[in-house]
Amino acid sequence: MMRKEKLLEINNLEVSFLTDFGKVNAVRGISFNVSTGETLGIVGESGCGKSVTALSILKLLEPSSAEIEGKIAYNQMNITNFTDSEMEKIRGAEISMVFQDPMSSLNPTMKIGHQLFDTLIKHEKSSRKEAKKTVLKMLESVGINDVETVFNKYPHELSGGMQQRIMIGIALICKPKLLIADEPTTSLDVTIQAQLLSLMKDLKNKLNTSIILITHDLGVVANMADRILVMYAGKIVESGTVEDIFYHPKHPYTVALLGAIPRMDLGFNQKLLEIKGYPPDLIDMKPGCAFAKRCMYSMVICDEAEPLVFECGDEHFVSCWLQHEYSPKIEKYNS
Amino acid sequence: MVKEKVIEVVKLKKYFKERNKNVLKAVDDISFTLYEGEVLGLIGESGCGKSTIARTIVGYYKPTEGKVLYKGQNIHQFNKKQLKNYTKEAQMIFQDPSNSLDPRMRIVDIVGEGIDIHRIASGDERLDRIYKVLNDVGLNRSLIYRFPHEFSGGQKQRISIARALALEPRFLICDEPISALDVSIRVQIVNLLKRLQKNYKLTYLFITHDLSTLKYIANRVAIMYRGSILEIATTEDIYRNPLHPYTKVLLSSIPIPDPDVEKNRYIEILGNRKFQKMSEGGCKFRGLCKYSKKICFEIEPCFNEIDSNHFVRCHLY
Amino acid sequence: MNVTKEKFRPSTDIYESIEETRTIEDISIKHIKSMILSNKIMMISIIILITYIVMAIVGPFLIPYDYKTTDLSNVNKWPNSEHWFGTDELGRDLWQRTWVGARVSIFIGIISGLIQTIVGAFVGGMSGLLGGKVDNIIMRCLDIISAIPYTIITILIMVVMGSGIISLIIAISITSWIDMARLVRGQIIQLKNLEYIMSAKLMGASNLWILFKHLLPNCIWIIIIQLTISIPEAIFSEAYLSFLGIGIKPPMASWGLLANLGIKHIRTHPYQLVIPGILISVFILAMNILGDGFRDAFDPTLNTVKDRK
Amino acid sequence: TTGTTKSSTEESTSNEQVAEQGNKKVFRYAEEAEPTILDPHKSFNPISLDITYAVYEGLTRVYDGEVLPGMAESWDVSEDGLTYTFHLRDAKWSDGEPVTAEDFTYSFERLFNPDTLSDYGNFAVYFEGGEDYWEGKTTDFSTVGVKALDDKTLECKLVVPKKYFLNLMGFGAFHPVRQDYIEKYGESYGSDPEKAVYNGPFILKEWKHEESLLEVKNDDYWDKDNIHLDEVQISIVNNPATRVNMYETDELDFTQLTKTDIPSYEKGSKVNIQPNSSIYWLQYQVNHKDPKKAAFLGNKNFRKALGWAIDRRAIADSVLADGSLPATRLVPATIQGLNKKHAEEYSIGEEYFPTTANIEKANEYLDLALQEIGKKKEEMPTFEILVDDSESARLITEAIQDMFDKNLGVKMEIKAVTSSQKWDEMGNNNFDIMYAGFGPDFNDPVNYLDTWTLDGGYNVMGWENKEYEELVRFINTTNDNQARADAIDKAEKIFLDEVVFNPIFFGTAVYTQKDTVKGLLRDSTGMDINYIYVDIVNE
Amino acid sequence: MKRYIIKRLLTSVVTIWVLITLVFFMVRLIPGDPFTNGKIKPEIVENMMEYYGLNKPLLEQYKVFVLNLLKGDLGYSLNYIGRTVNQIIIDSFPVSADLGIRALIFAIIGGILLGVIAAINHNKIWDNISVTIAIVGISVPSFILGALIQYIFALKFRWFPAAQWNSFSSTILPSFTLGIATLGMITRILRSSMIEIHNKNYLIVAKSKGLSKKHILFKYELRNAIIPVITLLGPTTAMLLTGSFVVEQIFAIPGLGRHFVLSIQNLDYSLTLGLTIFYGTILILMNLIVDILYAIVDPRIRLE
Ligand SMILES: Nc1ncnc2c1ncn2[C@@H]1O[C@H](COP(=O)(O)OP(=O)(O)OP(=O)(O)O)[C@@H](O)[C@H]1O
Ligand SMILES: Nc1ncnc2c1ncn2[C@@H]1O[C@H](COP(=O)(O)OP(=O)(O)OP(=O)(O)O)[C@@H](O)[C@H]1O
Ligand SMILES: [Mg+2]
Ligand SMILES: [Mg+2]
Repeated sequence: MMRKEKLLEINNLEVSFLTDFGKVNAVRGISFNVSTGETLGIVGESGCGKSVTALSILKLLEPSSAEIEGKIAYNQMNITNFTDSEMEKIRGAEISMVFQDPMSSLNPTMKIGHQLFDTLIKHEKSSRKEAKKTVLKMLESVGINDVETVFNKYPHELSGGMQQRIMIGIALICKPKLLIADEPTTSLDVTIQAQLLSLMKDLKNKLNTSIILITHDLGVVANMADRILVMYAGKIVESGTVEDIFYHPKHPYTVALLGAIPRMDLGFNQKLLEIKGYPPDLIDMKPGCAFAKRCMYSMVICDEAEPLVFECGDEHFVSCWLQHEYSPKIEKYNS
Repeated sequence: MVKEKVIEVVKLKKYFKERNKNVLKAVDDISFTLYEGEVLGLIGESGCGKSTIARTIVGYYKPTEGKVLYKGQNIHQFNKKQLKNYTKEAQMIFQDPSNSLDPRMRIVDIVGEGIDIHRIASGDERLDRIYKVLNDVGLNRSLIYRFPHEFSGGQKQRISIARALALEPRFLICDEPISALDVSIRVQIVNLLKRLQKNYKLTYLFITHDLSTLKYIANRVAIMYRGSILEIATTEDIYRNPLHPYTKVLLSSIPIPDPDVEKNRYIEILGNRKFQKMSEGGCKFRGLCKYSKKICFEIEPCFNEIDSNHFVRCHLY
Repeated sequence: MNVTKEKFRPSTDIYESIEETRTIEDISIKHIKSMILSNKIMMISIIILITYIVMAIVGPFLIPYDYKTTDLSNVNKWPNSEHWFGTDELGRDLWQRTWVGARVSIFIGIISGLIQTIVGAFVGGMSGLLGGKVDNIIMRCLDIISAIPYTIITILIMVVMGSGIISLIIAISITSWIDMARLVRGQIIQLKNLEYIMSAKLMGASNLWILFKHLLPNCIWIIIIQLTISIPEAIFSEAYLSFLGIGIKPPMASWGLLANLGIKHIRTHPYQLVIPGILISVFILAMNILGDGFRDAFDPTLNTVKDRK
Repeated sequence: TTGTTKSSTEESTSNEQVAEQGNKKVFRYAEEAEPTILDPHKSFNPISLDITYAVYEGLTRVYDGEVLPGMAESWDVSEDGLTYTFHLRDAKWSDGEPVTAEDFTYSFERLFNPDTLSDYGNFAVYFEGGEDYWEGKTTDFSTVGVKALDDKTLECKLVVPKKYFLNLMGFGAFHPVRQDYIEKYGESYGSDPEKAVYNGPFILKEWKHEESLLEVKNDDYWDKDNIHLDEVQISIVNNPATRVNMYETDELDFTQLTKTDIPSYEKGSKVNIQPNSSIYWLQYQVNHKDPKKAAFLGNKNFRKALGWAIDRRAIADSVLADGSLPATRLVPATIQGLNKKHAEEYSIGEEYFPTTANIEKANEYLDLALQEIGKKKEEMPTFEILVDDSESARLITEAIQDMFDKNLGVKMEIKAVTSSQKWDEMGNNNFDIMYAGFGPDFNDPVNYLDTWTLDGGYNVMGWENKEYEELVRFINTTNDNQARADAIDKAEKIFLDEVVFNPIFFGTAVYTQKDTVKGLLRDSTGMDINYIYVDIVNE
Repeated sequence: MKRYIIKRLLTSVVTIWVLITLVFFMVRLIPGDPFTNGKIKPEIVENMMEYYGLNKPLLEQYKVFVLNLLKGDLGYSLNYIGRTVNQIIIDSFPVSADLGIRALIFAIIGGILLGVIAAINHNKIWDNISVTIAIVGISVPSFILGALIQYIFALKFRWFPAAQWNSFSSTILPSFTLGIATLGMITRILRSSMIEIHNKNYLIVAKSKGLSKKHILFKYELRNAIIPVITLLGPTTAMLLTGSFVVEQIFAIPGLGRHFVLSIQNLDYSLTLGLTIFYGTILILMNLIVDILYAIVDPRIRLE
């Protein structure tokens, strides 16, 4: 297999928010990379820092409250210290993002069409007429009926799912090299979801676009992703190819997560397992594994030391003391 | 045993006027009934009018036609006292968590708002109640003095669930309450809702796109398409024996969390989605239906009871 | 940290529910306090305002003159070691008049501010919230009040009540709240369609609840801004009122009056305008900065913890 | 805008304008308000008068206190001083029609007709049969002693001799109007330049309301050789400081000055100070309804005490600081007497009121008063001084208030109201002490005395002194000028002695003008700014 | 929309009617009469009162006034003899409106620029500078500011004529004086309003699209933040268009503003009423426009 070019490299990214309660360590030193044409799925606990990671790639966090450390390189460029005007050229055209919360992400006083328009005019410098054509086509391909009417509507006149599709349209309209999709299909019914996923796949196949797909829908990940990062409490606990994660999960959290999936194909009586306990409060994190308190296999060391990263396969890394040679071998989870 | 009707939606219509004088029939002549202790799942295409129904039921929108009865009384004609009671007993979880949280309120006050409004508890008792619901939805109690913008999408969604539960409602409308949650918390919430249903006979109208989760919680499922209900039946019937072509398409498109299955699966993308202005009358699904016949273009099918309690609106049956 | 084998025994400490150990305190007040304390310009403004109040109280006792004693052999004297701010055209000490005037003007400012926040915000809020007919009626009433020439109103107050502090307060309050009401209404019309207002309504919140818990807190910024920009108006309209006999009685002074008298002297005795002018402007500047600071302090999305460190 | 008035430093740039303007002589000044109307019978405010004086001419013209022939070339006065026969000259209206005696009879008729609502209609009582006509008892004007003997001869018959009758004939109210114009424009006669016809040295050409007026020389005027100006541009500028600024920036040739401007002009010694015959005073409620206050205010010595506690010099020099003079009497020095100014012929020093406060004497009077009243000083109520809302009135009363307090320990409060309200309170006789002022209509002391008779304009308190009334009646009816002058003096002294009022100061007009402006007159009565004979001379 | 406007216009008529009724009786309650001035004889005053029908019973006067008003006749001014109120308004309004519009344009452009500058530099030096300028605009009343700039720019520097209204250069100082307070208010309000929405999600999204700061500011933030400015501009426009007494005084401008003050001082009842109707109508229209603009600017707002 040809060595793929690394489009995005994140090195030891740390993001913390300064609040009155203390420092919220939302992202605590994560490193990963995305190659050209690759789809990277990120899954994890709600509130574990996925969106924050995505936002910090585009440098969209408010510098007055967020402290960002670490190195972000895009296309071999270190963009960590880029100014806003330098970022303008990258945002939208090179890297674009689908935001998690479509309802508050659309400008309430601007017609839908114009919100898609903007990006085109800015980056493609196309004429208004051409741009409108492109916009209409884009609206159509994200599954909007009656595009002409919707073009002239305002966000509050659309349903949640329609707004979400508009967000996807906005992100795709300039055919970015890297698409960060933060839960892009949560409010879409399965048929439209399927249509949009295939749209993204098309993009990926035709233009070799890389995708970072953040989602809770493991079915979608299974469908789309080449590689998966599993995050927990601001850290990457496990990463590997889809197969690695789905068929050979190593981290107890990953295992628990997979066990909690309701599956259509398993009949009505599948018992859904929740993970007992609660995620940690991210303020002033103590050393040690953040999952330890909820982990069936937790050991003394888990509370004391940050787990090391163990390589379990070609691209399969896991950050858990259970992989340590001293660790008692547990007969692994039945899967 | 006669089950008590909690909500009765009768021939409900909600039209929106568009700028170009067209009328958008967001909800077009829908009737259904919710019995006490029942969970009715409402699924359907995005934009088909689910949220609109929900909002009309709680009184956010005035219906264009038809009525919504709560325990036999039209909710749009409530007097003050009835309204107060209704607002206490019926709660709604909004689809959009971030816009439905007051950005200037701390979480305690957001979650405790209902308690404060109805003067249910105060002081420590109030706090305890707030802690309890937050606990239930898996939120750390140390977060209570934070503002909404300091939360992640899933956390906000859980806050709105907690807010609705804090009032101990009798009837709950959930508009995609779990879409932004990771599977483990999703399970936790589903289990919680189920527990409440069992223990307190709570009634839910559960709107979601997550068919696999719906399977675990709903007693009955209604399938909506462009403002109308196409099929309504018990969960088992729907999942085991879907009748309407649209239901079938829906069920077949659910992604399976298994890369091998998923990657080799042929996903049926619905026909040509290109929008055609449809003339009035006829089946709403006819444009995308692979079984559509001539009659589908002319006469709107009526609601037929195919099985006991299994209704479908299709000319095939 | 050494990794030893024995540490790999199972931990007992699992499945801990979130009985949080850290104490959770309600930090709303603390937050605002620290926002204020950390804002340097705002602290300076507070100090300035306190100085004004202190000076208004003790200033007149610092030199042995009187705000009303004329000295016609000593008119229009430039500031000197005896008369720190000089004397006016009747030979009265301007230092005294400035600080005695400060009492009047600050009082006026406070009164007009109170009326605006209480009446203006409430009426505007209700009008915007209730909408429809009520709104139309209330707003048309405001139109009527603001279209009646102010002079007529004040003269009638003067005629009915005579001069004095009460008629002064009435004259100020009768119209000062209208702009506030309009601004708050405009804001609320925009806010009331938002989903969180709806969700409160669905929870059974009464109109008053929604107004005080949701809408007004979300308009607090405009209330603050309008307050700070309307205070100079109030201060100077007092001067106008005192010319009609409603305001303070001569020979009492006020800032507005001093500025009014001072403007004639810009060619020959500019200090008579410049001193009160600068004092008023600094006062208002400080008020505005304070207002901005408070606005920031009340804004949860504005995180300045970083700046504070 | 004018070539001839350009200062020499700007000579070079102004050349073109000179050519353009054809060496027009233009005089530019500013009035402080819009004239209410330019109908001689209805314009009673000084601003309207300024303008009507220039565009109309009565039988006579008064210039600098002197009576000159106007429309009447000459006149005869009968022995008893009751019949005046005016011989009109061949003058023309601005539309070319001749000015006839009929025009005057028509004008007098209109003036005296109560329906015209002229403020000066009551001048009718001077004429034979005029009173009845004015009061509406008859509508037949032929009963009134004004007759056109022929086209060019006008006869006026008076009831009693009036020394100042010829002055009066130059006064604005007696300017002629023309019947056809009045009938055509009715109510709006004189509200626009073309809605009137003129016979004065200038013609009103343009009137931009609230902005400016433009007068041009009347080429048909009989005395046009003595009129040098081609144009008079009058701007309406309300604000004194703005007028000065416009003068400074060469937009005006003349400007009034306020006290704050004076110091900066004094160095160039360009300040002209002209007493304007006005007087300002405090008047006392001698018949107060409230017995507590009446005890004090009704007491002559108390009023005297107040009068002696006022430092008039300080007020004139420090508060007003515009050349105003301390007033210790009623009739100002500018008013014409028998042969010289009245004040020269009958001088009054500090017998009645001092120029600088005499604290000792004031307190003596106060003690005396307290004795008479039988009350202690502490029992004295606080009095209210009623003033209008003008700034100078306020300053002066503030100064006086402090003087009363410092010099006598008498407490006063100042009640400032709008001027219409002040007139109302005055009309209702509802004040303790009032600050007021007055300017005369014509140049005779009786103007001042008239105001204080029982039905005089300012004597609302109902102050009554039989002898004073008698004297004024005599003054108004006698033909013996010497006896009249003596009576005036006597009446004034009675009035001063009664201390119904405390005179404070005599007003002045302060102004400056460009060096090129020659022959500008500031009349102490009548036309305030008399520019009729002005010439613009460029050295 | 059309129905809404018609409904509002109908209520406006009622509003104006209430307004004039109130003012009609209020001005007559003011002590004094239009004619007494110390010199004029009481009998003449009486005659005048009779001539103008001012000594009739109030209700009768009111009836006459309303009947005339229905014919569009506001009557004669009591002070400016021979001029009708309509004529006075027609003469003076164009100048006031001209000045007002200049001042408005200056205030709106300047205010928006300064407000935007302040908002994007929140709590930085440019913010402080803009705020200071705005506050000077607000806190220095026009009677001082006008006199000062006249003294400085007309007298000292000779850049502009001192007063009067006849050339472009003569319009600059008065427009500035009249507009600066509004400019200050717009700046202050816009600044806060923009800071208020600064952290809204849709702005972050706009940023993520790579739009330039300027574009976001003017196309996204401004529109969402402009509502309070519109609110403010409604009554302010009515006020500026109908002139300012102080500015007209200082710069000797023949506008309508002076009449508002002088007519009451002179107790010129008919002129006062005429002006009140005129101003009231403009005010009500402006506020109607404001309400319509609300719905245009923010489509979520429904006209009720
Ligand atoms: N402005 C902020 N101030 C303080 N804490 C914040 C802020 N924004 C986010 N956080 C915290 O950072 C953590 C990570 O948030 P993030 O939005 O990345 O979660 P997420 O992984 O996207 O979760 P979800 O799946 O629920 O969207 C959360 O615990 C949240 O509480
Ligand atoms: N306020 C409104 N004004 C105009 N049209 C509206 C309004 N609200 C909703 N609509 C329209 O009504 C239709 C139904 O919307 P609704 O929000 O009920 O859909 P939904 O079923 O909830 O979809 P989703 O699953 O995407 O949230 C949509 O076509 C939408 O455009
Ligand atoms: Mg997220
Ligand atoms: Mg929805």
